[in-house]
Amino acid sequence: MSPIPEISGWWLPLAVLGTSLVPALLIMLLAEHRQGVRTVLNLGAAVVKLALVAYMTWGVAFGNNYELRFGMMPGVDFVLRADAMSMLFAGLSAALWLFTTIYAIGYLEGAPNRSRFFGFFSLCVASTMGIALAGNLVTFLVFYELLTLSTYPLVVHRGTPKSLNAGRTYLRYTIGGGAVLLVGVALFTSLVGDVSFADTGALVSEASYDATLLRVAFWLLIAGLGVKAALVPLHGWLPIAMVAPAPVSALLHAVAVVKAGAFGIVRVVYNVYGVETAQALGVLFPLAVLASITILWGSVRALFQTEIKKRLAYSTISQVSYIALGIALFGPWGSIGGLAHLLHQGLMKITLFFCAGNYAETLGVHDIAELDGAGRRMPVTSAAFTIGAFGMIGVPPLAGFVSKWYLGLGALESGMPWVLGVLVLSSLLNAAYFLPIVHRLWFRPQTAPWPDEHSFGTGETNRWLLIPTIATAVFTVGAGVFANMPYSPLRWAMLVVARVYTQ
Amino acid sequence: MRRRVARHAVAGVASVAVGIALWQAIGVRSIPTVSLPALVREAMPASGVSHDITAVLLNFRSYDTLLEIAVLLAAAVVALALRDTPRERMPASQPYLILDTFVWRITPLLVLVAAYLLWAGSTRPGGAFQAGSVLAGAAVLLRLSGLAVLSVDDRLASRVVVVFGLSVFLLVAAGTLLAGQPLLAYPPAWAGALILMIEAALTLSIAVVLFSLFDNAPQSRPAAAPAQRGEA
Amino acid sequence: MNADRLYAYVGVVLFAMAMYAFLTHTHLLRRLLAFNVMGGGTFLILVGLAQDGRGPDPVPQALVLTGIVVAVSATALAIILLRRWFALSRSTALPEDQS
Amino acid sequence: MTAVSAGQLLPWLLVAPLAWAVIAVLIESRRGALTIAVHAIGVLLHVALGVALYTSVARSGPAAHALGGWSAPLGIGLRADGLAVTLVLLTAVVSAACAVYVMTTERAAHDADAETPRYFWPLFWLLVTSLNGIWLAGDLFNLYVGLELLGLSAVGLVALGGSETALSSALRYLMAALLGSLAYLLGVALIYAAYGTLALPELAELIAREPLTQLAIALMTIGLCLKTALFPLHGWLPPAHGVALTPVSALLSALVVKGSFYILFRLWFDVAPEAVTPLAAQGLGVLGAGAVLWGGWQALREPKLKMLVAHSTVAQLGYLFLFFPLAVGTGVSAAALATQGMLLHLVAHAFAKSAMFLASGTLIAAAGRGGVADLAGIGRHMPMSLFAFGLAGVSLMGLPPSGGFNAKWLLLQSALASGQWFWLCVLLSGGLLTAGYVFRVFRESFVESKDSQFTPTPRGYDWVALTLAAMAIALGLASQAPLSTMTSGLRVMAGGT
Amino acid sequence: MDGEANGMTISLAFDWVLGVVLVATAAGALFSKTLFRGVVLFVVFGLLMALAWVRLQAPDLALAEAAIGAGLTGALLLDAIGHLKSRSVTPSHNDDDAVKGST
Repeated sequence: MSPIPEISGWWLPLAVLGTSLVPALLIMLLAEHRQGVRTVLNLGAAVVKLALVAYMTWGVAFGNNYELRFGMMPGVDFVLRADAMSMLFAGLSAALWLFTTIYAIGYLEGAPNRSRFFGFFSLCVASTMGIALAGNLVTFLVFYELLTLSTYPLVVHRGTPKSLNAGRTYLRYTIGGGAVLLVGVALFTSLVGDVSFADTGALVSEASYDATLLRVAFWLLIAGLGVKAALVPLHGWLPIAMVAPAPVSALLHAVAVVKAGAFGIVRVVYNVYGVETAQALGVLFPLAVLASITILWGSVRALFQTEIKKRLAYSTISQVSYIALGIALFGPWGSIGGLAHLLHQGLMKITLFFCAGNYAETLGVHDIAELDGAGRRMPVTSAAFTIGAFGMIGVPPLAGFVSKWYLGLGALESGMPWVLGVLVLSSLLNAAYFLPIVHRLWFRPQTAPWPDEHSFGTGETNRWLLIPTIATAVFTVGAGVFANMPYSPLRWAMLVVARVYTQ
Repeated sequence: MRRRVARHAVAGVASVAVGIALWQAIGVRSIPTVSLPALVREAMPASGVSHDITAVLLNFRSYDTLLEIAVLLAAAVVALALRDTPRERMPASQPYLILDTFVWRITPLLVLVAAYLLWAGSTRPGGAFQAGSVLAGAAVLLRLSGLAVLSVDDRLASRVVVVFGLSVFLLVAAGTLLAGQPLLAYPPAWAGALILMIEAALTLSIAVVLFSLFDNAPQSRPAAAPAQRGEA
Repeated sequence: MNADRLYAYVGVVLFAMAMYAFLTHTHLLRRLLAFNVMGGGTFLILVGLAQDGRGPDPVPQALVLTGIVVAVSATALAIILLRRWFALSRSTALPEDQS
Repeated sequence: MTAVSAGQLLPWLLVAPLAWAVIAVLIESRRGALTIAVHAIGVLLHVALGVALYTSVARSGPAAHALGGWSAPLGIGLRADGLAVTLVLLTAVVSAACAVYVMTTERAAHDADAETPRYFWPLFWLLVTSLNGIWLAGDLFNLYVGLELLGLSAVGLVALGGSETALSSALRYLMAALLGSLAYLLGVALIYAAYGTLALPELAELIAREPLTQLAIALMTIGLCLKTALFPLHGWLPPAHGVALTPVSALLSALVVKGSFYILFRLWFDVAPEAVTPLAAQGLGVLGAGAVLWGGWQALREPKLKMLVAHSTVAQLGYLFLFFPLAVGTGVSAAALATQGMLLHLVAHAFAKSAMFLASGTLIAAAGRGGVADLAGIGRHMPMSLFAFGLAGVSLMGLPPSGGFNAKWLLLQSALASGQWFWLCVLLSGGLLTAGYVFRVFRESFVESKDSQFTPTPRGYDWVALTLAAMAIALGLASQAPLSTMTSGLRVMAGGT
Repeated sequence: MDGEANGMTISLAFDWVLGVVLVATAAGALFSKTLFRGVVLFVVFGLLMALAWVRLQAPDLALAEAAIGAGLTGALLLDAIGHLKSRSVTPSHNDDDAVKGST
């Protein structure tokens, strides 16, 4: 039996949420100069949260039930619940958050408005945790919108006209997307009622509902989620939001925002409609096509970017859709690939953004053309970048390879062999836009002085920036090499998938 | 010009429509099944007064009257708030009606009429409102003839008189509540006396308030208007 | 037609006519005049239609008495505001009505 | 005191604020500690009474009080059902918050600008009296007197600003209020002619669908819509709410306009559901939609902060009117959902809008000027006020978690349940417009500029605004209990129409 | 019998006349050329209303209308006219549109 007490703790999900909500409010009230207290609060909360999530993951693995439920309004409950799928996202967020927090503390040293920044930063984690633990569509929507609101101050943090304009674009997309999602959720709820997420789908039998309306609701939901997941053609906000500080970009692209969208799609397909019902409704194939288009389009656009962060942004658009693609491939292998990629892409992309931030902070480099010879000046960062880039391309034995391998299997299994072509083409494009950077780093001599170099004593850069970068790079390797260990991303994805399919 | 025409057209259509609708609706009216006059007649003996309108105003529907006095107070308060500051106030205002002697003769008469109306209210037409307004009228006449016998301003005494009627009314109301009765449910034996007391107090306050509404109207000239107070 | 009904009809005419005046005049004193005439019309309708040939009804009469006091309060308040407004702006109409 | 029945408690909610109005007049010339202490006691007493009445009615059902011991129709009845007591409590809380804001000003009044204008307090208490009177009224004519008291004290409060615009706004407001109450009174006259009574419960039994009644309802509806500033009769509202002193604006937008709407709701759904038609309801809905779109559009273009918030009130009032087409001539479940949504919106908007006005006033006090553009760079100096503004904005936009979201959700569900997709589009576009004007303010505040100067403001301002905004948010997580209290016993919930 | 009917006819005729005069006076008050005449007519209208209240068997209202409606309101309005006119810079031959005095 379970080695830990069989508790159905309603307090645990609440505590996970509270470990970022309470610090968020405290930090916002904190005077600007109280840096020590702020750092302790930030890191303390991140560590406690990680511990709580780890404990909860362990419990979920043994089938424990953690649920908080109360009536929010007539006919709708507020539900926080930990199932295997939630822990996938919660674990990713909690882990990457710790790293991003460390990174952000170093990155913003001496910058203004840090109380506001870290306040909303923590609020953003709280939203992500809420998204992970939401037990029904309305609760999901609550945190999905909260995420929009808490990321806006981060995007416009610098207060320059450029960032304010980016913030406006960001809002137009996300608030619009939120409205569409709201209609989708409302329509679905009016058809089916307020149903909780279930492993094999909350729709008991699609036959008893109007299939057309169900499809309409499905596409409304996907459209609303697709904005954050940056599905083409709803991706426009993402490259523009690159004006934000590097930790924010890491957050938007690797963990919080795009993943929230992707995770939402996962929830809708698996836990709301049920993957088998979705297949029966015939909505999976169009979703696969959409995802494939996004994968290729993002990669092609990435090729033409000259700024590091912009190229990474388009790369994100492309890579996040692997998740949607995996889900749309009906069959366990594809699902495993998609879900594993949710974690893998997070690890790899956050590494790349940390590196981009390191180059910008240490050398003042923003453009790819300025990177010549940076490998010699910053070997550790460049090594991490290389790992991340190879992972993205899908070089074995890195994390990205594992995802792509299972996606390939899924393509064959679901009878969509053309997806293999997409995967191959996309990998080639990945190589085409990442390898030149790697080449510049290591094999080109420095031709011009660095635009704005800072010295950090003995290390190549600030230690607060370097440690998280190394850590995530190591995890990228580990997730690939030790893919078969218990609690690895892959194994956890397999656990989830085993519960999703009825047969 | 076009706005003016449009405004007249809209107003015309609206007024004609309302007029016609009312005219038509009155024509097809039905006779109500409830008869309040009968109920009033039935309850008169317990009302403490013998004049039915006074009974309605100060007993059956005394709450309406309480709120109505509050309305009057609201107007009086705004008048006090927006009253000219002593600096803005015109020096001794010149009488622009030459009726001194007439006013002098009529004033005592008006005071007598008011007293009669107040007294008559419990048995015949009359009551606090009529009495109060006659008194106020007398004060207005005096004021117009240049005799400022009364000034309702920021002094405590003025403010006490302004709220006197309402205070008495409220004290009676609170008293009934504290006695465990419904609001303004007078003990039958005292009803007549209480109503007369309230009416007397109201007469005084109504007179003063109505006069203050006249007297406190701003006099200041545009040219001498003080620098505009800060925009909100 | 009884007298009560007749006065109710007079009230209707007064109301409609004064409403037109209220909506078209820009001079605020004229609008106040119109308001008072409208009020008079309403009171006539209230009492006239309630009695309608069945003898006096003290309830609507008491209501009208209340209404008259309320109307004079409102009129006085309006005049005070108008005079203060005039002192500041030299205008007797609302800004949007000044041609 | 032993357990007082809710019925005996009712009149105190009128007597107490009226008594404080009298006291306020008497101590008007005194400033400072005494004034603050006296009114603080009044505010506490009022809140205590509100809480006591609410809990009593929520627990043991509606209460009534026959004034003067004369039962209706001869006398006037007060009645307190769940909806009425909720609004009484809402009034107590919001007015208390505004009072605390004023007291904060008074305490911090070093300079003459910040001083509370003379005679604020008597008008404040008269306003509170009239609101309680309206929520608890059981008689059509008594409602008329209540409406007049409400209108005159509100106009007076606007005029207290003393500036040229304050006076013209007050005059415009007064003209609209007078016209509105006359139309209402004419309706009352017709109703009395037709039924011989003014008591609401009795009328509810008697009213039939016949021309005189329908004309009366129509007249009263028009008058009340004018007083509620329903588009296109809303012209008086933005200047009045925009120019008034900050706490007054908060009171006006949060509570005063709801007074006339409440009467309208009672009239249509409690008193005369037999006499109203779906066509008229659709008409009100269309005007409500117009208000949502036009008000939002105006707010989007408005250069002054408080005017922006005032235009937002026009838009938000529009949502209340979307309720009519969803509740008249539709099924029981759609009507019930719409009722819940509308009532929740009413309460949530009261909290959110008062918070937003108070926060705006604080921002303006800090910036020294009232333009949205003058806020450039204020984010670094006034984070608390901005946070309160933002929380209130969340509720107004209808984003979760907030009372505004729950309200919008319920209205959406009602629109879906009754198959009226049109209203769904209105709800959504309204939300997007709201987001547009709320974030306009944030866009300015987040500008990093070195040269802007801001004066510090009392901390109390922010706490008041934050408390109100937090209530709007909390309502999003706990709307079940207040909703069940508010809707208990309403005819429309049982498919009254 | 006949006499009573006659009396009724006569009094109804009086009511008709009073009604017409009321409307006419009101029209004069509302649409007169000068505001002063309007207000004077309004006072007359108030007194006629008092008469109408007598005819409606409402002596209380007659008293109140005469004292408040005609008397006080009239005084308030007249005083206001005096104030607004005497301070107005524009020649006040037609005060109706003397909305914005030229400075």
